[in-house]
Amino acid sequence: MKVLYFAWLRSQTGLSEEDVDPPADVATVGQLMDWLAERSPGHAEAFANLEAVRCAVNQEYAKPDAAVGRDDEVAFFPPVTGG
Amino acid sequence: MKVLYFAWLRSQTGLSEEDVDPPADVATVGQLMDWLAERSPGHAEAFANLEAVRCAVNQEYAKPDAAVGRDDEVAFFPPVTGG
Amino acid sequence: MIRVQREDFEIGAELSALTVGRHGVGGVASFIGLVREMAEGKELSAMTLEHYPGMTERQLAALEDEALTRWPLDRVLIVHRYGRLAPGEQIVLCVATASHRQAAFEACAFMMDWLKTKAPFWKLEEAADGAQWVEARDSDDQAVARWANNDR
Amino acid sequence: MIRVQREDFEIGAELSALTVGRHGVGGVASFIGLVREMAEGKELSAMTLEHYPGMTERQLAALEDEALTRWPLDRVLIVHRYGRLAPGEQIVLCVATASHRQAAFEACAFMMDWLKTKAPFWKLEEAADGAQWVEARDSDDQAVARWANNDR
Repeated sequence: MKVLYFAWLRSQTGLSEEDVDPPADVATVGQLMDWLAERSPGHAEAFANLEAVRCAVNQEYAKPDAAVGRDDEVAFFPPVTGG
Repeated sequence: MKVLYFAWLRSQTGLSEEDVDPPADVATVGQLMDWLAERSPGHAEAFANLEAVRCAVNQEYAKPDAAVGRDDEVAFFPPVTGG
Repeated sequence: MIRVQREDFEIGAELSALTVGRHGVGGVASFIGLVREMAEGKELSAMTLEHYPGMTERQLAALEDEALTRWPLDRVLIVHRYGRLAPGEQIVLCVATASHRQAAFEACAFMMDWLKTKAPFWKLEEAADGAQWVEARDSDDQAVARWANNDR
Repeated sequence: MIRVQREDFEIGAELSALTVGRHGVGGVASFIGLVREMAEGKELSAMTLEHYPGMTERQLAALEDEALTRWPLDRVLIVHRYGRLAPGEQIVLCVATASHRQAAFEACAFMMDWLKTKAPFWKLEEAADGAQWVEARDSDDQAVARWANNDR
Protein backbone atom coordinates (compact mmCIF):
# COMPACT_ATOMS: atom_id res chain seq x y z
CA MET A 1 0.00 0.00 0.00
CA LYS A 2 1.32 3.42 -0.95
CA VAL A 3 0.84 6.14 1.66
CA LEU A 4 1.40 9.84 0.90
CA TYR A 5 1.79 12.74 3.32
CA PHE A 6 1.31 16.45 2.58
CA ALA A 7 1.93 19.78 4.36
CA TRP A 8 2.59 19.39 8.11
CA LEU A 9 1.87 15.65 8.03
CA ARG A 10 4.85 15.36 5.71
CA SER A 11 7.02 17.51 8.01
CA GLN A 12 6.00 15.53 11.10
CA THR A 13 6.39 12.04 9.64
CA GLY A 14 9.51 13.19 7.81
CA LEU A 15 8.20 11.37 4.74
CA SER A 16 6.44 12.43 1.55
CA GLU A 17 5.52 8.82 0.84
CA GLU A 18 6.15 5.29 2.04
CA ASP A 19 5.18 1.77 1.05
CA VAL A 20 3.56 -0.07 3.93
CA ASP A 21 2.21 -3.57 4.44
CA PRO A 22 -0.36 -3.43 7.26
CA PRO A 23 -1.86 -6.64 8.69
CA ALA A 24 -5.14 -7.95 7.32
CA ASP A 25 -7.22 -6.47 10.17
CA VAL A 26 -6.36 -2.95 9.01
CA ALA A 27 -9.29 -2.61 6.64
CA THR A 28 -10.45 1.03 6.95
CA VAL A 29 -8.91 4.50 6.83
CA GLY A 30 -9.44 4.85 10.59
CA GLN A 31 -7.71 1.57 11.34
CA LEU A 32 -4.87 2.53 9.02
CA MET A 33 -4.36 5.84 10.87
CA ASP A 34 -4.16 4.00 14.20
CA TRP A 35 -1.69 1.53 12.77
CA LEU A 36 0.46 4.22 11.10
CA ALA A 37 0.59 6.23 14.35
CA GLU A 38 2.65 3.40 15.89
CA ARG A 39 5.41 3.53 13.32
CA SER A 40 7.51 6.39 14.79
CA PRO A 41 7.28 9.34 17.17
CA GLY A 42 6.81 11.55 14.09
CA HIS A 43 3.90 9.41 12.91
CA ALA A 44 2.39 9.53 16.40
CA GLU A 45 2.61 13.34 16.31
CA ALA A 46 1.11 13.53 12.81
CA PHE A 47 -1.88 11.39 13.81
CA ALA A 48 -2.29 12.80 17.34
CA ASN A 49 -5.29 14.97 16.42
CA LEU A 50 -7.41 13.06 13.93
CA GLU A 51 -9.87 15.97 13.68
CA ALA A 52 -7.18 17.87 11.80
CA VAL A 53 -6.33 15.08 9.35
CA ARG A 54 -8.06 14.51 6.01
CA CYS A 55 -7.69 11.45 3.82
CA ALA A 56 -7.98 10.52 0.16
CA VAL A 57 -8.09 6.95 -1.15
CA ASN A 58 -7.05 6.69 -4.78
CA GLN A 59 -7.26 10.49 -5.05
CA GLU A 60 -10.86 10.76 -3.83
CA TYR A 61 -11.77 12.13 -0.40
CA ALA A 62 -12.46 9.30 2.07
CA LYS A 63 -13.95 9.18 5.58
CA PRO A 64 -12.45 7.11 8.44
CA ASP A 65 -14.86 4.24 7.76
CA ALA A 66 -13.85 3.98 4.07
CA ALA A 67 -12.23 0.69 3.05
CA VAL A 68 -8.52 0.47 2.17
CA GLY A 69 -6.66 -2.42 0.54
CA ARG A 70 -3.11 -3.24 -0.40
CA ASP A 71 -3.34 -1.87 -3.94
CA ASP A 72 -4.66 1.51 -2.84
CA GLU A 73 -2.94 4.89 -2.84
CA VAL A 74 -3.83 6.53 0.48
CA ALA A 75 -2.99 10.16 1.23
CA PHE A 76 -3.14 12.07 4.53
CA PHE A 77 -3.14 15.85 4.76
CA PRO A 78 -4.59 18.83 6.63
CA PRO A 79 -7.75 20.64 5.46
CA VAL A 80 -6.94 22.27 2.14
CA THR A 81 -6.10 25.96 1.75
CA GLY A 82 -5.77 26.58 -1.99
CA GLY A 83 -7.24 29.23 -4.22
CA MET B 1 -32.98 75.85 -22.44
CA LYS B 2 -30.93 73.16 -24.12
CA VAL B 3 -32.80 69.95 -24.93
CA LEU B 4 -30.99 66.73 -25.97
CA TYR B 5 -32.46 63.60 -27.56
CA PHE B 6 -30.95 60.13 -27.64
CA ALA B 7 -31.63 56.80 -29.35
CA TRP B 8 -35.10 56.60 -30.94
CA LEU B 9 -36.15 59.96 -29.50
CA ARG B 10 -33.36 61.43 -31.62
CA SER B 11 -34.51 59.50 -34.69
CA GLN B 12 -38.15 60.51 -34.21
CA THR B 13 -37.58 64.19 -33.50
CA GLY B 14 -34.84 64.26 -36.15
CA LEU B 15 -32.72 66.25 -33.70
CA SER B 16 -29.86 65.43 -31.39
CA GLU B 17 -30.29 68.74 -29.64
CA GLU B 18 -32.19 72.02 -29.86
CA ASP B 19 -32.38 75.29 -27.97
CA VAL B 20 -35.92 76.06 -26.87
CA ASP B 21 -37.57 78.91 -25.05
CA PRO B 22 -40.75 77.58 -23.43
CA PRO B 23 -43.25 79.96 -21.79
CA ALA B 24 -43.00 80.61 -18.06
CA ASP B 25 -45.79 78.16 -17.18
CA VAL B 26 -43.61 75.28 -18.37
CA ALA B 27 -41.94 74.66 -15.01
CA THR B 28 -41.59 70.87 -14.74
CA VAL B 29 -40.25 68.01 -16.83
CA GLY B 30 -43.81 66.78 -17.43
CA GLN B 31 -44.98 70.20 -18.63
CA LEU B 32 -41.90 70.46 -20.84
CA MET B 33 -42.69 67.10 -22.48
CA ASP B 34 -46.25 68.21 -23.22
CA TRP B 35 -44.99 71.47 -24.67
CA LEU B 36 -42.25 69.83 -26.77
CA ALA B 37 -44.75 67.31 -28.17
CA GLU B 38 -46.46 70.20 -29.99
CA ARG B 39 -43.38 71.26 -31.90
CA SER B 40 -43.59 68.84 -34.84
CA PRO B 41 -45.15 65.52 -35.86
CA GLY B 42 -41.79 63.91 -35.01
CA HIS B 43 -41.86 65.42 -31.54
CA ALA B 44 -45.45 64.23 -31.10
CA GLU B 45 -44.37 60.71 -32.03
CA ALA B 46 -41.36 60.83 -29.68
CA PHE B 47 -43.50 61.88 -26.74
CA ALA B 48 -46.55 59.77 -27.60
CA ASN B 49 -45.82 57.14 -24.96
CA LEU B 50 -44.41 58.88 -21.90
CA GLU B 51 -44.00 55.57 -20.07
CA ALA B 52 -41.14 54.82 -22.47
CA VAL B 53 -39.35 58.15 -22.03
CA ARG B 54 -36.73 58.90 -19.39
CA CYS B 55 -35.37 62.33 -18.53
CA ALA B 56 -32.22 63.84 -17.07
CA VAL B 57 -31.90 67.45 -15.92
CA ASN B 58 -28.31 68.68 -15.85
CA GLN B 59 -27.16 65.08 -16.32
CA GLU B 60 -29.04 63.67 -13.31
CA TYR B 61 -32.11 61.47 -13.67
CA ALA B 62 -35.30 63.48 -13.14
CA LYS B 63 -38.96 62.52 -12.67
CA PRO B 64 -41.87 64.30 -14.45
CA ASP B 65 -42.49 66.52 -11.42
CA ALA B 66 -38.88 67.77 -11.32
CA ALA B 67 -38.39 71.50 -11.91
CA VAL B 68 -36.79 72.81 -15.12
CA GLY B 69 -35.55 76.31 -15.86
CA ARG B 70 -34.13 78.21 -18.78
CA ASP B 71 -30.49 77.54 -17.87
CA ASP B 72 -30.94 73.80 -17.58
CA GLU B 73 -29.71 71.05 -19.90
CA VAL B 74 -32.61 68.63 -20.28
CA ALA B 75 -32.22 65.25 -21.99
CA PHE B 76 -34.86 62.77 -23.14
CA PHE B 77 -34.12 59.13 -23.95
CA PRO B 78 -35.46 55.59 -23.67
CA PRO B 79 -34.60 53.30 -20.74
CA VAL B 80 -30.87 52.59 -20.90
CA THR B 81 -29.39 49.39 -22.33
CA GLY B 82 -25.66 49.60 -21.71
CA GLY B 83 -23.21 47.16 -20.23
CA MET C 1 -11.33 54.70 -12.00
CA ILE C 2 -13.69 55.07 -14.92
CA ARG C 3 -13.21 55.56 -18.64
CA VAL C 4 -15.59 55.97 -21.56
CA GLN C 5 -13.86 55.39 -24.87
CA ARG C 6 -14.23 54.30 -28.47
CA GLU C 7 -11.00 52.25 -28.39
CA ASP C 8 -10.73 48.63 -27.37
CA PHE C 9 -9.11 47.69 -24.03
CA GLU C 10 -6.74 44.94 -22.91
CA ILE C 11 -7.68 43.31 -19.60
CA GLY C 12 -4.13 42.18 -18.77
CA ALA C 13 -2.72 45.71 -18.95
CA GLU C 14 -5.71 47.13 -17.06
CA LEU C 15 -5.41 44.64 -14.18
CA SER C 16 -1.64 45.12 -13.95
CA ALA C 17 -2.06 48.87 -13.66
CA LEU C 18 -4.77 48.41 -11.05
CA THR C 19 -2.82 46.06 -8.77
CA VAL C 20 0.85 46.92 -9.28
CA GLY C 21 2.54 47.48 -5.91
CA ARG C 22 -0.74 47.00 -4.02
CA HIS C 23 0.16 43.88 -2.12
CA GLY C 24 -2.79 44.02 0.23
CA VAL C 25 -4.99 42.89 -2.67
CA GLY C 26 -5.81 39.18 -2.53
CA GLY C 27 -8.67 39.03 -5.03
CA VAL C 28 -9.47 40.61 -8.38
CA ALA C 29 -12.96 40.03 -9.77
CA SER C 30 -13.57 41.09 -13.38
CA PHE C 31 -16.34 41.04 -15.90
CA ILE C 32 -16.15 41.63 -19.65
CA GLY C 33 -19.27 42.12 -21.74
CA LEU C 34 -19.01 41.05 -25.39
CA VAL C 35 -21.20 41.71 -28.44
CA ARG C 36 -23.17 38.53 -29.14
CA GLU C 37 -23.88 37.56 -32.71
CA MET C 38 -27.46 36.54 -31.96
CA ALA C 39 -30.14 38.59 -30.23
CA GLU C 40 -33.73 37.38 -29.89
CA GLY C 41 -33.07 34.76 -32.53
CA LYS C 42 -31.73 37.24 -35.08
CA GLU C 43 -28.18 37.28 -36.39
CA LEU C 44 -26.51 40.64 -35.84
CA SER C 45 -24.00 42.18 -38.20
CA ALA C 46 -23.03 44.90 -35.73
CA MET C 47 -24.15 46.96 -32.78
CA THR C 48 -23.77 50.69 -32.22
CA LEU C 49 -23.52 52.03 -28.69
CA GLU C 50 -24.72 55.59 -28.31
CA HIS C 51 -24.19 57.40 -25.03
CA TYR C 52 -24.70 60.76 -23.34
CA PRO C 53 -21.22 62.30 -22.97
CA GLY C 54 -20.85 64.01 -19.63
CA MET C 55 -23.76 62.26 -17.98
CA THR C 56 -22.16 58.87 -18.60
CA GLU C 57 -18.97 59.84 -16.81
CA ARG C 58 -20.99 61.38 -14.00
CA GLN C 59 -23.07 58.22 -13.52
CA LEU C 60 -20.06 55.92 -13.66
CA ALA C 61 -18.17 58.04 -11.11
CA ALA C 62 -21.20 57.87 -8.79
CA LEU C 63 -21.31 54.11 -9.28
CA GLU C 64 -17.63 53.82 -8.43
CA ASP C 65 -18.18 55.82 -5.22
CA GLU C 66 -21.16 53.67 -4.30
CA ALA C 67 -19.20 50.43 -4.72
CA LEU C 68 -16.25 51.77 -2.70
CA THR C 69 -18.65 52.80 0.06
CA ARG C 70 -20.57 49.54 0.21
CA TRP C 71 -17.68 47.06 0.17
CA PRO C 72 -14.17 46.95 1.63
CA LEU C 73 -12.44 47.32 -1.73
CA ASP C 74 -9.02 48.51 -2.75
CA ARG C 75 -9.95 49.84 -6.20
CA VAL C 76 -12.59 49.78 -8.87
CA LEU C 77 -12.27 50.11 -12.65
CA ILE C 78 -15.00 50.55 -15.23
CA VAL C 79 -14.15 50.92 -18.92
CA HIS C 80 -17.15 51.28 -21.23
CA ARG C 81 -16.88 51.61 -25.00
CA TYR C 82 -19.16 53.41 -27.43
CA GLY C 83 -19.44 53.41 -31.22
CA ARG C 84 -19.96 50.61 -33.72
CA LEU C 85 -18.85 47.15 -32.61
CA ALA C 86 -18.89 43.78 -34.36
CA PRO C 87 -19.92 40.45 -32.77
CA GLY C 88 -17.20 39.18 -30.44
CA GLU C 89 -15.91 42.68 -29.66
CA GLN C 90 -15.54 43.87 -26.09
CA ILE C 91 -18.12 46.36 -24.79
CA VAL C 92 -17.38 46.83 -21.11
CA LEU C 93 -14.83 45.90 -18.47
CA CYS C 94 -15.70 46.02 -14.80
CA VAL C 95 -13.15 45.21 -12.07
CA ALA C 96 -13.11 45.26 -8.27
CA THR C 97 -10.00 44.50 -6.21
CA ALA C 98 -10.08 43.67 -2.50
CA SER C 99 -8.29 41.82 0.28
CA HIS C 100 -10.87 39.05 0.12
CA ARG C 101 -12.76 37.50 -2.74
CA GLN C 102 -16.33 37.91 -1.56
CA ALA C 103 -16.23 41.73 -1.55
CA ALA C 104 -14.59 41.73 -4.99
CA PHE C 105 -17.18 39.38 -6.48
CA GLU C 106 -20.18 41.18 -4.99
CA ALA C 107 -18.98 44.64 -5.95
CA CYS C 108 -18.27 43.53 -9.53
CA ALA C 109 -21.75 41.99 -9.93
CA PHE C 110 -23.32 45.05 -8.32
CA MET C 111 -21.54 47.43 -10.70
CA MET C 112 -22.65 45.44 -13.76
CA ASP C 113 -26.27 45.40 -12.57
CA TRP C 114 -26.20 49.15 -12.01
CA LEU C 115 -24.46 49.83 -15.33
CA LYS C 116 -27.22 47.98 -17.16
CA THR C 117 -29.95 50.14 -15.63
CA LYS C 118 -28.32 53.51 -14.85
CA ALA C 119 -25.53 54.29 -17.30
CA PRO C 120 -26.90 56.30 -20.25
CA PHE C 121 -26.02 53.96 -23.10
CA TRP C 122 -28.32 52.75 -25.84
CA LYS C 123 -27.72 49.87 -28.21
CA LEU C 124 -28.72 49.90 -31.86
CA GLU C 125 -28.58 46.39 -33.28
CA GLU C 126 -28.04 45.89 -37.00
CA ALA C 127 -29.44 42.77 -38.64
CA ALA C 128 -30.23 41.76 -42.22
CA ASP C 129 -33.74 43.23 -41.91
CA GLY C 130 -32.58 46.61 -40.59
CA ALA C 131 -31.51 48.34 -37.41
CA GLN C 132 -33.42 48.34 -34.16
CA TRP C 133 -32.95 49.97 -30.75
CA VAL C 134 -32.61 47.39 -28.02
CA GLU C 135 -35.34 47.53 -25.41
CA ALA C 136 -34.51 47.55 -21.71
CA ARG C 137 -34.99 44.16 -20.07
CA ASP C 138 -37.17 43.55 -17.03
CA SER C 139 -34.59 41.02 -15.84
CA ASP C 140 -32.04 43.83 -15.57
CA ASP C 141 -34.43 45.88 -13.44
CA GLN C 142 -34.94 42.84 -11.21
CA ALA C 143 -31.20 42.23 -11.03
CA VAL C 144 -30.47 45.73 -9.77
CA ALA C 145 -33.42 45.68 -7.36
CA ARG C 146 -31.77 43.02 -5.23
CA TRP C 147 -29.08 45.52 -4.20
CA ALA C 148 -31.57 48.19 -3.14
CA ASN C 149 -32.80 46.34 -0.05
CA ASN C 150 -29.32 45.34 0.90
CA ASP C 151 -28.97 46.74 4.41
CA ARG C 152 -25.23 46.44 4.64
CA MET D 1 -10.38 23.46 -19.13
CA ILE D 2 -8.10 23.09 -16.15
CA ARG D 3 -4.35 23.47 -15.68
CA VAL D 4 -2.04 23.07 -12.70
CA GLN D 5 1.32 24.69 -13.32
CA ARG D 6 4.35 26.31 -11.76
CA GLU D 7 4.48 29.06 -14.43
CA ASP D 8 2.67 32.36 -14.27
CA PHE D 9 -0.34 33.02 -16.53
CA GLU D 10 -1.56 36.00 -18.53
CA ILE D 11 -5.29 36.67 -18.27
CA GLY D 12 -5.54 38.48 -21.61
CA ALA D 13 -4.18 35.52 -23.57
CA GLU D 14 -6.28 33.06 -21.56
CA LEU D 15 -9.53 34.93 -22.17
CA SER D 16 -8.79 35.39 -25.87
CA ALA D 17 -8.20 31.66 -26.27
CA LEU D 18 -11.40 30.91 -24.36
CA THR D 19 -13.69 33.20 -26.36
CA VAL D 20 -12.17 33.38 -29.85
CA GLY D 21 -14.81 32.65 -32.48
CA ARG D 22 -17.44 31.90 -29.82
CA HIS D 23 -19.83 34.73 -30.60
CA GLY D 24 -22.65 33.39 -28.50
CA VAL D 25 -20.71 34.47 -25.42
CA GLY D 26 -21.96 37.76 -23.96
CA GLY D 27 -20.31 37.68 -20.55
CA VAL D 28 -16.93 36.62 -19.17
CA ALA D 29 -16.55 36.55 -15.38
CA SER D 30 -13.04 36.09 -14.01
CA PHE D 31 -11.30 35.93 -10.69
CA ILE D 32 -7.59 36.15 -9.95
CA GLY D 33 -6.18 35.31 -6.53
CA LEU D 34 -2.96 37.08 -5.55
CA VAL D 35 -0.43 36.50 -2.78
CA ARG D 36 -1.00 39.16 -0.11
CA GLU D 37 1.96 40.59 1.74
CA MET D 38 0.18 40.51 5.10
CA ALA D 39 -1.54 37.56 6.75
CA GLU D 40 -2.99 37.73 10.27
CA GLY D 41 -0.99 40.89 10.89
CA LYS D 42 2.34 39.39 9.83
CA GLU D 43 4.37 40.48 6.85
CA LEU D 44 5.08 37.61 4.46
CA SER D 45 8.25 37.26 2.46
CA ALA D 46 6.85 34.42 0.34
CA MET D 47 4.33 31.62 0.19
CA THR D 48 4.84 28.08 -1.07
CA LEU D 49 1.90 26.19 -2.53
CA GLU D 50 2.16 22.43 -2.20
CA HIS D 51 -0.34 20.20 -3.95
CA TYR D 52 -1.20 16.56 -4.60
CA PRO D 53 -0.37 15.93 -8.26
CA GLY D 54 -2.99 13.77 -9.86
CA MET D 55 -5.66 14.35 -7.26
CA THR D 56 -5.56 18.09 -7.93
CA GLU D 57 -6.29 17.61 -11.62
CA ARG D 58 -9.00 15.11 -10.78
CA GLN D 59 -10.72 17.48 -8.34
CA LEU D 60 -10.50 20.46 -10.69
CA ALA D 61 -11.93 18.43 -13.57
CA ALA D 62 -14.84 17.36 -11.33
CA LEU D 63 -15.35 21.00 -10.36
CA GLU D 64 -15.40 22.03 -14.02
CA ASP D 65 -18.05 19.38 -14.77
CA GLU D 66 -20.11 20.49 -11.79
CA ALA D 67 -20.09 24.14 -12.92
CA LEU D 68 -21.00 23.23 -16.50
CA THR D 69 -23.89 21.11 -15.19
CA ARG D 70 -25.27 23.70 -12.79
CA TRP D 71 -25.20 26.78 -15.03
CA PRO D 72 -25.81 27.46 -18.73
CA LEU D 73 -22.18 28.21 -19.50
CA ASP D 74 -20.14 28.13 -22.67
CA ARG D 75 -16.77 27.31 -21.11
CA VAL D 76 -14.87 27.23 -17.86
CA LEU D 77 -11.17 27.73 -17.18
CA ILE D 78 -9.24 27.10 -13.97
CA VAL D 79 -5.47 27.70 -13.83
CA HIS D 80 -3.88 27.05 -10.44
CA ARG D 81 -0.19 27.53 -9.71
CA TYR D 82 2.04 25.72 -7.23
CA GLY D 83 5.55 26.39 -5.93
CA ARG D 84 7.08 29.41 -4.21
CA LEU D 85 5.40 32.76 -4.88
CA ALA D 86 6.19 36.28 -3.73
CA PRO D 87 3.64 38.86 -2.54
CA GLY D 88 1.73 40.29 -5.51
CA GLU D 89 2.17 37.14 -7.61
CA GLN D 90 -0.81 35.42 -9.18
CA ILE D 91 -1.99 32.15 -7.58
CA VAL D 92 -5.16 31.19 -9.40
CA LEU D 93 -7.32 32.20 -12.35
CA CYS D 94 -10.93 31.14 -12.56
CA VAL D 95 -13.13 32.04 -15.57
CA ALA D 96 -16.69 31.28 -16.67
CA THR D 97 -18.11 32.37 -20.02
CA ALA D 98 -21.83 32.42 -20.80
CA SER D 99 -24.51 34.08 -22.89
CA HIS D 100 -25.63 36.10 -19.89
CA ARG D 101 -23.75 37.64 -17.01
CA GLN D 102 -25.56 36.12 -14.06
CA ALA D 103 -24.61 32.53 -14.90
CA ALA D 104 -21.00 33.60 -15.50
CA PHE D 105 -20.77 35.47 -12.18
CA GLU D 106 -22.38 32.73 -10.12
CA ALA D 107 -20.34 29.93 -11.65
CA CYS D 108 -17.11 31.86 -11.12
CA ALA D 109 -17.89 32.52 -7.43
CA PHE D 110 -18.99 28.90 -6.98
CA MET D 111 -15.75 27.56 -8.45
CA MET D 112 -13.62 29.75 -6.19
CA ASP D 113 -15.56 28.66 -3.10
CA TRP D 114 -15.14 25.01 -4.03
CA LEU D 115 -11.46 25.44 -4.89
CA LYS D 116 -10.80 26.86 -1.44
CA THR D 117 -12.31 23.83 0.29
CA LYS D 118 -11.84 20.88 -2.10
CA ALA D 119 -8.72 21.32 -4.22
CA PRO D 120 -5.74 19.63 -2.49
CA PHE D 121 -3.45 22.63 -2.09
CA TRP D 122 -1.68 23.73 1.07
CA LYS D 123 -0.03 27.07 1.71
CA LEU D 124 3.18 27.50 3.66
CA GLU D 125 3.66 31.15 4.60
CA GLU D 126 7.16 32.48 5.22
CA ALA D 127 7.60 35.42 7.59
CA ALA D 128 10.54 36.87 9.52
CA ASP D 129 9.82 34.53 12.45
CA GLY D 130 9.69 31.36 10.34
CA ALA D 131 7.38 29.37 8.11
CA GLN D 132 3.90 28.25 9.01
CA TRP D 133 1.21 26.15 7.32
CA VAL D 134 -1.95 28.16 6.75
CA GLU D 135 -4.98 26.82 8.57
CA ALA D 136 -8.28 26.30 6.78
CA ARG D 137 -10.78 29.07 7.43
CA ASP D 138 -14.29 28.50 8.75
CA SER D 139 -15.46 31.33 6.49
CA ASP D 140 -14.43 29.25 3.46
CA ASP D 141 -16.47 26.30 4.72
CA GLN D 142 -19.43 28.62 5.17
CA ALA D 143 -18.92 30.11 1.73
CA VAL D 144 -19.06 26.73 0.01
CA ALA D 145 -21.99 25.56 2.13
CA ARG D 146 -24.30 28.10 0.50
CA TRP D 147 -24.04 26.21 -2.80
CA ALA D 148 -24.93 22.82 -1.25
CA ASN D 149 -28.57 23.68 -0.56
CA ASN D 150 -28.96 25.36 -3.86
CA ASP D 151 -31.96 23.59 -5.36
CA ARG D 152 -31.43 24.79 -8.89
